Amino acid sequence: MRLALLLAALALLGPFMSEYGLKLASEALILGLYAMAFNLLFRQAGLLSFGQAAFFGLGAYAMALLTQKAEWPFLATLPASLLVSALGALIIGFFSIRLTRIYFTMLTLAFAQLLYAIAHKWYAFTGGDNGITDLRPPGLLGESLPFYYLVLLAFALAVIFLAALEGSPFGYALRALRDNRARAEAVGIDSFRHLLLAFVISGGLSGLAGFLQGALQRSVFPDYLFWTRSAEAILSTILGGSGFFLGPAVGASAFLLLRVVVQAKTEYWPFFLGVLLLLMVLFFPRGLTGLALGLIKWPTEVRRDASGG
Amino acid sequence: MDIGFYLLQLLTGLAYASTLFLLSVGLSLIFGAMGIVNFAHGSFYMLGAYLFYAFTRGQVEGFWGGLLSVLASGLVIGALVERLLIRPIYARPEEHQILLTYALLLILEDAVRFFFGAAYRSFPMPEAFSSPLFILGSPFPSYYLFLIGLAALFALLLWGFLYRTRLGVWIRAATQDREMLEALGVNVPLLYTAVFGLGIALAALGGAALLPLQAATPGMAVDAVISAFIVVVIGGLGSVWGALLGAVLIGLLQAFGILLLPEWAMVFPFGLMALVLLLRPWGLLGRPPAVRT
Amino acid sequence: MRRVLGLVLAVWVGLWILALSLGPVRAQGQQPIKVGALFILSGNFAGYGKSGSQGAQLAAEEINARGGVLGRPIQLVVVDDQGNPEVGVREARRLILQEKVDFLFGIDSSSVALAVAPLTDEYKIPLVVTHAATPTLTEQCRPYVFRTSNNARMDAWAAAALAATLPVKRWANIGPDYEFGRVSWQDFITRLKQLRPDVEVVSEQWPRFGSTDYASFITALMRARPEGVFSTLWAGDMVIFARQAKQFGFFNQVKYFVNPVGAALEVLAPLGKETPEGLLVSARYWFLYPNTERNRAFVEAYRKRFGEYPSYNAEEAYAGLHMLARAVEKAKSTQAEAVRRAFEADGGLVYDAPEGRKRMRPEDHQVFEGLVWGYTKHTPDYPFAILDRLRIIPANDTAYPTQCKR
Amino acid sequence: MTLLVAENIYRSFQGFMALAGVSLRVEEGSFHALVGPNGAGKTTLFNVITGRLAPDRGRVFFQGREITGWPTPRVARLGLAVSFQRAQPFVSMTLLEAVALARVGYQGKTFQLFTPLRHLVEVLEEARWALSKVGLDGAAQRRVSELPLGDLKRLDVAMALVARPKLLLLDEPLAGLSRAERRQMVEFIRGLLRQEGVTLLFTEHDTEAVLALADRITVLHQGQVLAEGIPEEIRQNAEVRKAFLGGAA
Repeated sequence: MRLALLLAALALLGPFMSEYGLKLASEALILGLYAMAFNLLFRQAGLLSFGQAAFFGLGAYAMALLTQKAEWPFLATLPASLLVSALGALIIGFFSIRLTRIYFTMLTLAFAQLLYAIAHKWYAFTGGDNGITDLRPPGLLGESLPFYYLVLLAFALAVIFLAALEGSPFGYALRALRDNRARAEAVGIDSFRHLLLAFVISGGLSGLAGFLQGALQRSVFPDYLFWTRSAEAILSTILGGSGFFLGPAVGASAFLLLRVVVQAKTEYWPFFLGVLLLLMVLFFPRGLTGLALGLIKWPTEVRRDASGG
Repeated sequence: MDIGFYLLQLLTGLAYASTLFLLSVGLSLIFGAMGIVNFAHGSFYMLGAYLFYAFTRGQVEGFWGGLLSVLASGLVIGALVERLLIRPIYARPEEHQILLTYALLLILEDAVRFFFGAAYRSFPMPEAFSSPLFILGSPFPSYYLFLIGLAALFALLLWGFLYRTRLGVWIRAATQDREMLEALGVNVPLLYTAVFGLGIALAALGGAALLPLQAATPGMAVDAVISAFIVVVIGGLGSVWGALLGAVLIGLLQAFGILLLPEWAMVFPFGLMALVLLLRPWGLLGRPPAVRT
Repeated sequence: MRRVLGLVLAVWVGLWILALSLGPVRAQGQQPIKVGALFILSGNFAGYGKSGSQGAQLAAEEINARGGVLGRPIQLVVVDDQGNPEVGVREARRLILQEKVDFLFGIDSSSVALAVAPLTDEYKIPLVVTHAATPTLTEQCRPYVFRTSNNARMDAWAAAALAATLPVKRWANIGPDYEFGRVSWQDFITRLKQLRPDVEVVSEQWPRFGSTDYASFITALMRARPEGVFSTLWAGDMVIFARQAKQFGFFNQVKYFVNPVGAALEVLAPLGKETPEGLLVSARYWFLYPNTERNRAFVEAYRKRFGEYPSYNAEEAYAGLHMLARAVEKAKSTQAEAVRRAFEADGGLVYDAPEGRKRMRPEDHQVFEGLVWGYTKHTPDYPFAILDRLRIIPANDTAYPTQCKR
Repeated sequence: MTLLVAENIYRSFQGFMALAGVSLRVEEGSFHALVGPNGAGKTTLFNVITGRLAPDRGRVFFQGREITGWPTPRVARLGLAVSFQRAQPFVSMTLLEAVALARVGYQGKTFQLFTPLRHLVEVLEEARWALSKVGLDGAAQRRVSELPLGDLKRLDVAMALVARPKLLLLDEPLAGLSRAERRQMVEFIRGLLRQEGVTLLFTEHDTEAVLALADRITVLHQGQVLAEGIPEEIRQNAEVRKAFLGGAA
């Protein structure tokens, strides 16, 4: 219920926001969706993936290449982006999921960097570091408000899907595997297939975020695949509080806003961002959401529900 | 078939390997002993380069003194960082360590740019190494031989330290069983401070030792940490010999790879890392994680 | 204590969300002409961005000192695009929509320039590029994108024109492995083969852009025994490569080392007295050329203001802003279409910059200018190497035909 | 009908021969105890049967079908449920959710992404049944992380029971329980399971409980079957006494 309230509020806020506010809000929602996709793997299945940029980039490049080279209409490339990034996740997941802990994290990083190098070097096909530009969606979706509603719709559908998934047998199976893999397998839950499906879903949603970001930015570059993009998903999730359902989305918008706000003020924005992250880790491990809930003292019932109890 | 050239290429490969080893051995030591994933490792490598420049003020006479002072200050800085920032989050899950060290990366990059400015800082070549050695007729810089020697020396010193001293035994034991160590009355927190300090000192020394051949740039930390991770993952997280093997493999891969496939120099390290992770995830010389019954 | 810290944090962030989303605050009083400048102010290339922003700042101060443009002062808003295309687009939008700038300006990285360029069509805000060198930007022939400095193809053609005069048949390349490095080599060698069909390529080396070890590449190059080496290594890469190559005696064996971006002060200053002599290098501007009153005045003003010699990036930004001011005065308006016509009118706007005459080609808004090359040489009165035996390549030798394709 | 057959199982760990040619037959409806000192190979045999460990040699059949080398989840879905010696709960869930998930797991229906678990009425009923059987139905909504050890053990058994298994494997069900809890568990096993017609294979040290519960006993010693038979035969068996009681009369 709280979710619907929030989405409705965001929808109503649309027309009142300035052009720049719409662009910022769209990007915040896109990065929020991207962080939520990461948290599906991280919180539900306990997998710390450092390669989400691979799927974010695949989704963006699928859209860019199909619209630029194959003249596909913009929205027609949406299913293609989801498919390509999900397929990428299937292949990378197939190899990575067998590994555990830091080795899984490192292999996903290696795969993402391999894709970055390929996008960077395959100049003829991807345009290399010149990237692919002029990706403004034609017609209505090229305007800020309609595009904001497209992003909000995508965000809403993804978040509702993730909320449903969390309460579904599949969501419980993932958490069972995370809590105790041996016990989960002993009750008939096949760890490889469940984790791989979670990896593919997370990959597809990250691809969706990449698709939207490419359209918002009007261009796609190898940077979409670089490891700092994967780090962004992790930072947003922890900043927002990975223990809370909407934590990553809160973290993503806070992370984006802080970068924009602090960067507008000083050339040494990384320093201030670093200090803030340091404070968060040391004093507010439960993230901004944990902090906010602590401050506002919501009735415990809501808090229990918020943490996907 | 000119043997001379291939020998030369081998030496350049080993030279690059020695720079990679000096950069990454500290990371492997810290992860091995403490299980800490230190994303700021490259920043301490950068800090070492800039501190070396500051201590010697770019004067070539300060070379040897500069190296020692960087090693010492690296130890102190490492110990302080461990004591103040890393200790509170031992019990915390992995991603908190990643976030904290990433925050350190951001802070250090800007601190260096604030104090040293954005220009590239380099250091003149000490005369002892200014004339190249001639190997089968082609010149090979003596400073590279110094680096290869330094890397080999450190590999031996670390090996001796880890396998032949009581402190070393404790450090290796810390990887397997921290509780057992505490049971034996070892002051583990102090041990961790020492290990982290040593790891950072090695990184700082690596940065300093490379300055005569390279240049300190404000953005070098991000690139260095990726190279360090690749070396350590290939060699095996936590194994000092693994870091050496990983460094040598990448060094030789670049030295000879560019003869066959000059186009693909950029992809070699990641390709090798992915291959190793697929075939032997815990690295060539790493130990498989304790199999959970 | 933790609660208070948290509360402060939350309120602070909330305030900003409100400020950003509800719209800009309108500056009152005489409407300044706002120019949003994007430069790289962090990371490996912060040096280039800093000198660029300083050059633009000096120009703005000069313009305002003489009463501004159309009676309105120029207000320069400098932001850090970090050389990242996404940040570039986000910051450009903030400048356009939030700061309500009239023009976008500067941009060091080619990928950022290509990412920001489409916004000029979308928001009808002209962009004056002063550093990014990708020829692709010129080929796009966008109505509101203007480049007041030469692009990489012109440098390559100039290098080829020079190389053709050298007694060299065996050529090799070592360049950074990305578009700038690749395209420059392609343009150079194709153009050189047209001028000297007898040349041959003996080796191509492609180190990763930003790599810190060139030993293996140097030995591989030296083995091929090239007489001439073309390179577009720049920034830290060039500094590191030069130092390592010197150790290998590379510069004794290779007679001619040709680098169109090697004469940047960001490279020569850190190398100082260690710069090998006899390198045939160029940059878009060399502060000791031309020996005119105009140039000496600029160098002196820049040095007095910032305590360092102006690098090519500083002069190009300085000249770019002045040229933009000239166009606005001619157009008598800051409106995009008027400014475009002003740039294109009567054969293209001409401006006498410290480095010499710049003429904007109307078809693709690319400035053509003479390029200065020289051989590095150490002298007692400068802490770094200066250019000796200057070779000037006139503008029409580098003016390749217009190729608009998008 | 013989429910489970383990034929000539060999399994070694870096040279140590945990199982050296062990064979076992479990008849349907029987209560079969697997006893022996620590390190005799009991848990290893369990792990081979449930698929956690593949045998070096030998074959395993369940309801006449060969399942040698099958992965644990696939074996579990055949209706062969196991409850571990060390209870390993799903800490992030409530008791009801944990048992309900186990039910869905055994049915192999965990790939449902859209229907909420709490809407699966049949599953929840089965879960409540299993919890009531182990006397935990009152605590259904409590969080697993707040349970004492004794209850965790019973929850673990409930998670096996909810499968309505054809064969239930209990690995030292009495380990770590107080005297009262042990008596309660023995009662539970004897009374309830008879009623449900469950076939039980269990390991246990407490010889008194084994003799009270089992209608067939297999004695393992250093990876080999020392003796097999009904409780009385085993009690008199000289070999068993020698091995267990150190040869004392």
